Amino acid sequence: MMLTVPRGKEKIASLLLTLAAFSTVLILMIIIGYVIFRGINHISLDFLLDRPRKMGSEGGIFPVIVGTLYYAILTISIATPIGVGAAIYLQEYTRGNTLTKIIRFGTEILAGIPSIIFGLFGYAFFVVLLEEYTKGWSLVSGSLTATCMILPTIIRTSEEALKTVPSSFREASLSLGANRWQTIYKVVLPTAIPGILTGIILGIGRAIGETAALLLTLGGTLLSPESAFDGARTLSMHLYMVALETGNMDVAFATAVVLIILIFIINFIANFVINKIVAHQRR
Amino acid sequence: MKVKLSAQNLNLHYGSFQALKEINIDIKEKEITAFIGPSGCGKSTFLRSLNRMNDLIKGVTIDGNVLIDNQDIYSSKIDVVELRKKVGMVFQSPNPFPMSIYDNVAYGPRVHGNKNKRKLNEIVEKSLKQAALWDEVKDNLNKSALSLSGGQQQRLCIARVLAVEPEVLLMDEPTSALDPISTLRVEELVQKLKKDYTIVIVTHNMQQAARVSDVTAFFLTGEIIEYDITENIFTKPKDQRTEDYITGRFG
Amino acid sequence: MKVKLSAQNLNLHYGSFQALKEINIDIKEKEITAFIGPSGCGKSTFLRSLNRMNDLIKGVTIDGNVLIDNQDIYSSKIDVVELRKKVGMVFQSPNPFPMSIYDNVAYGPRVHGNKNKRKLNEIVEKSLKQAALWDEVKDNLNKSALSLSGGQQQRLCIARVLAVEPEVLLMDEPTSALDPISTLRVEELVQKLKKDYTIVIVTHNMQQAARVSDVTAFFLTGEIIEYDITENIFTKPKDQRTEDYITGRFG
Amino acid sequence: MKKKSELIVKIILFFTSIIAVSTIVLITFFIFKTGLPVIQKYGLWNFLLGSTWNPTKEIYGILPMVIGTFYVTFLALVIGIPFGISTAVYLAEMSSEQASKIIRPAIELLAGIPSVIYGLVGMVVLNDIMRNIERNLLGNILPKEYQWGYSVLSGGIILAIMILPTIINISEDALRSVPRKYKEGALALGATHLQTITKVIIPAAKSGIVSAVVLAMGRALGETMALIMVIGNMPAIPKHGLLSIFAPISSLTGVIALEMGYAGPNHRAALFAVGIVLLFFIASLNIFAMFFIRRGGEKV
Amino acid sequence: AGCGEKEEMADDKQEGLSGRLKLAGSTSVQPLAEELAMRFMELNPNVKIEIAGGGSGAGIESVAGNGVADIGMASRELKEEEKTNNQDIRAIVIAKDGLAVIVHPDNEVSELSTKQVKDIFTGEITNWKDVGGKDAGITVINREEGSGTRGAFQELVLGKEGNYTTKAAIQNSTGAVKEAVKADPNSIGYISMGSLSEDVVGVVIDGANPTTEAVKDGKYPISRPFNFIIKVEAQGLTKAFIDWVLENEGQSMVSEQGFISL
Ligand SMILES: Nc1ncnc2c1ncn2[C@@H]1O[C@H](COP(=O)(O)OP(=O)(O)OP(=O)(O)O)[C@@H](O)[C@H]1O
Ligand SMILES: Nc1ncnc2c1ncn2[C@@H]1O[C@H](COP(=O)(O)OP(=O)(O)OP(=O)(O)O)[C@@H](O)[C@H]1O
Ligand SMILES: [Mg+2]
Ligand SMILES: [Mg+2]
Ligand SMILES: O=P([O-])([O-])[O-]
Repeated sequence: MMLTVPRGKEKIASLLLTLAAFSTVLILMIIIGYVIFRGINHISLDFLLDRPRKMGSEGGIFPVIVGTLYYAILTISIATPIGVGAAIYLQEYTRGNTLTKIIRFGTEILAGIPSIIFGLFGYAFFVVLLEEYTKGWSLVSGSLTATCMILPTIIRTSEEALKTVPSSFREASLSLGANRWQTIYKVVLPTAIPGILTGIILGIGRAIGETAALLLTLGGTLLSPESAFDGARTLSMHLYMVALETGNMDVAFATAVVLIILIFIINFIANFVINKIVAHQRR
Repeated sequence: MKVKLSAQNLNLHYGSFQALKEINIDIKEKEITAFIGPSGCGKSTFLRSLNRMNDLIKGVTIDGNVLIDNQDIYSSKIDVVELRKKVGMVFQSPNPFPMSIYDNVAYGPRVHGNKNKRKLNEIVEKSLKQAALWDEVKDNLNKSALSLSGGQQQRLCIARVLAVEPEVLLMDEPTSALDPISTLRVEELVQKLKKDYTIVIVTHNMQQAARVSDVTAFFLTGEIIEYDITENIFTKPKDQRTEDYITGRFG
Repeated sequence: MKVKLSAQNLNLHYGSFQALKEINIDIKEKEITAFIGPSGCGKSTFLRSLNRMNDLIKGVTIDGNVLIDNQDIYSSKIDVVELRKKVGMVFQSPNPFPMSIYDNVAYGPRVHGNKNKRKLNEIVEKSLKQAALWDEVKDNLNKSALSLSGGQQQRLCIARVLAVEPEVLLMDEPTSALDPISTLRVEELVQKLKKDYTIVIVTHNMQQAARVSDVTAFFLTGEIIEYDITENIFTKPKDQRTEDYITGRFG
Repeated sequence: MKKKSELIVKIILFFTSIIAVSTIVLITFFIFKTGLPVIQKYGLWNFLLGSTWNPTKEIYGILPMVIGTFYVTFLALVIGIPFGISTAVYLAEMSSEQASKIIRPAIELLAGIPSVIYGLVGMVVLNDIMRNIERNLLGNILPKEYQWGYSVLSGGIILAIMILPTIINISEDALRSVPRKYKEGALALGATHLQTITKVIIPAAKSGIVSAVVLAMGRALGETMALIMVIGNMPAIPKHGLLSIFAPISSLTGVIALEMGYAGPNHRAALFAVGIVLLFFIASLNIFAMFFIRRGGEKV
Repeated sequence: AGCGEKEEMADDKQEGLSGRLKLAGSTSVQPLAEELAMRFMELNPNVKIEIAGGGSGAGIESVAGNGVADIGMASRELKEEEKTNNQDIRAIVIAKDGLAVIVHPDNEVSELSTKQVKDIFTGEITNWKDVGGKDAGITVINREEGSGTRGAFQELVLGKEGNYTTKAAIQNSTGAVKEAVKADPNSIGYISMGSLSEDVVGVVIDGANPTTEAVKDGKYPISRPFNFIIKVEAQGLTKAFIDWVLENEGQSMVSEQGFISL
């Protein structure tokens, strides 16, 4: 949408802005393209289904995929109820009193804390102090740590989603004699669900991409986890360890490809579901 | 006729701003009462204080009484949920829920514990008929309510309220978002409903007030300036300000 | 008097919705022309097509001609920036920039390359005086414009336009966001400006049109129904619809 | 009965909502509990301003890491801000629908790429390029230890890419939320598009843009994995003036992530103390941001 | 692959063992421990062994302090502070890992003495010509502070008092050291022998090639212990597992994995 005929300085400026904007696309293509170019050849069914050998420099990554999925599902099933619950409380039950201000402030601060600090905390609290319950380095410890990390993301996006539900829906429901929870459960949440799902997906993405905090809490075993109290290793961790401990870049890049594909798949499914829901509501 | 609703010395503040000043009014059963007045004069605010919808807004303080069937609705003994069941409300712009037509109408009965499928079907049909929408939607009850036209949506909202079987119907500019034809249909509907319900309607449109209501209250900056049978208000207003307003000299 | 602006068979679509239909009108120099009509009839749309402000909106298509001093403003030879310099605009709600009073008024001259401090001071003073705001703000030129009252803000916006020395002044409901006293001041101002500018003013308020304008155009659903000197429109309208509208029978 | 279940729901929701805050308290508590004794024993200034980090000999001076962290963050901002804001302006003001359809998902994906992947690509591709530049182009003027690819500059570039989405998204929001009437006002006065952007829209969006930068800075300060993989982790203070952008450095986050595992008890406590310092920087930044941004907002 | 021969060993003497073991610690020991554990679990289906990383320090701490693990893995000796603070733990060597000193394949120097290596890494020797090479500055590549490998190299080569040269480039992993040496013809670094590959050259030290045999024979001087850390009084499954590791089958798996058996 060009508003005015660009002339002289205008032309140069708009050219520069355009270049800047498209360079983000270029950077993305270089990064993803390079990773795929380096990694794709190493991927085979064997690689996906075999167990790693020699610190992962040989063999496959099956237990790592299992570990990643286990970890992602566990994390999200802990973080979702808490995050969405908190968002509901903040949006629907409070009227911006001091307490909400404190909670919001806390959430803000939490969002800014670097993941390595979460790692230190997760190690000291979940791994060491609560060892009796979490069994030390384990999926539980890692997922709880990750939950703390992604909570702000889920709370914030869910809050935004709840905010966009027109207050006329709430008023209509209440004026029909529904109580507050009925109103939330039957009208507000279903309307907000696409936004909330987006938040959850962002959360999963962040959880899967995390490495630093997990190095200190998840254990990093190369065996497949059999319960939530076993240790595990995620693709991100594996990629880091293989690249740095063994120097086998083929495996590292192949793992990176799998990681990227996994993130794509999750996003794709999520968008599909969200679109379905939205379409259903508008039909 | 019996007095259904009555406000006594009602004052309402939003924070420090006084939106209603010493409102006194008796609203009679099975009559249509219209509230008119320039924008911001407190019509909606007053309407919303009749079913405690203002409870939702931060910083609202109220003194004085609102009685329904001689019971103070602001007393702590009142169950707000029951009150709102009894005093239904239709809003300025149609606000059907983003679900099917059927579910919209069944919403009220369901939250009040009615789970019987047959019974619900009956209620939905009856309410949609009352709201003069049945014929237009009966083959598409599972369609999303959002796919209806504005006028249909507003009638759906009316059906939705009727399904709860309220005694009083509060309508806040129910036609202001509608085209003239839809407006007409809603006005007809209101007239029809009058025999079963006590109706209070807020409108910006003086012609509308004149057409549909039995009594009219004229609001100005939070006060009721004049309250009389509609004909009197429009033909021989007692207060100069009322006259100025209805002749379009300000507002 | 000379024709300053003229529209010929102007049609405008928002996407597939036709907002203006075959508009033909000649606006004369140094007269005040008022556009009236019910909400959504296309008054703003037409006004904005006179300085190509509709270019900002996606999906707008236009055919027909708009001439200013007999030049087609939609021709590709026209420099939109120059056009807008010549055709100033004042908006419905006051929109001063979030900067000082001085900078607001100096904004236009500055973007047009005037950097001379002395000269700018003169322009600012003159414009504020023309807009009847100088006395109220002369000691506080560095105060944020947002700290002014609504009426002052609107006059500031007028001063801001005057500083660019346009030939035509388009005003889209310039007083609708103002209180009665501010409204009066702006109306006086418009009358005063008439001797130097060609003014087009959109208003919802028929009294206002009657008070300030020389000629009035009545719009309805995208068409100009009637266009005549103001007195005629308000005392002996030729079209039934005009009469209905000005007597408040609809809208 | 209905009332009662309502109350229970409310109580449950209330508890979920205070978990985030409690986490902050717990984090602070645990990090301070382990780390504070080290700072007390060693002395705050010795700890903060000591230029030697040698845990084997129980020498804990974190100045090199503090400098490294801020250096690389600074570089990232210098590279990222112009790019980010330009992109935001383009998207908010000039982009056609089709262009947005390409650029926006790209930004989203950039934000979604895990930091280890940035690290990996940085380590393999970027550092290779840097090494070539350092050896072949600048071989004569660069000191030997600045010639092996791992450098502040690599870290700065990688970080800049990683913070781009933050800068772009928040600035774009800010630019878009500038009321349309300002833009119309300016255009109606005959300002060109560029003048409207630079003189009205950007100033009006200032506080949003500042908050974008501050948030991006927070993200950069806290980044761990990508940095470990590209900056060389050398706990030394860079010298040689401008040439020091080729210096290998180490970061506060990196030292924790790398050394936690191997550390004996005293060393580990020292790493928690590094955590305290990091937490302090981040918290000050956030609080500054909240304060500044709110003030900025009021002024407009 | 690798599990074809499990049938024949199935009813070994360990039969009847059951329970859970948790190992944690050094990431260098971890892969070996995982292979050992996998095998042990095949032999004893009722035993479950979980292995977590965390690093040598964390491994020791996890046994000594908080009891997170039954067996800690460490690629270094216990530090004095760790010994004095925790009288109730002991270290058991289960394997050795030789450290190879590596240079670029183009480097003329292929043999060094321990003393020369020490002087290079402390910064006393800075030019290849002083150790028989061409006239070029030496790029020393060191591991990061706190690395188990670096700690071992310090003890084995530099001694307690020796200080690494501050001019050294730091790499934070075996892989990265290899990459760095590959990239610079004048560089020198050290890595675990198990990670040697063709693209770098392991220098002959004191006349001995960096091979497992040489380490075993005691000819090659630079090797570090892989330790299991346990409570002094550890019994039952912990003991059974360690005993098995120290016996024939365990030790042959150690060799299989490229480490040096006892
Ligand atoms: N939530 C609120 N907080 C503060 N003031 C409010 C709030 N809602 C309304 N007001 C103020 O109370 C006054 C009465 O508002 P109300 O909505 O009742 O007017 P109204 O007569 O319904 O106007 P309209 O015809 O425009 O709907 C107005 O001045 C309005 O600004
Ligand atoms: N950006 C737009 N996109 C699509 N339709 C539009 C747009 N702007 C206006 N319209 C439609 O064009 C018609 C004319 O709008 P316009 O704003 O010109 O009316 P108006 O006479 O100024 O009304 P009002 O008195 O309410 O300001 C309306 O039906 C409106 O809905
Ligand atoms: Mg209202
Ligand atoms: Mg308009
Ligand atoms: O994992 P490390 O063996 O280097 O302690």
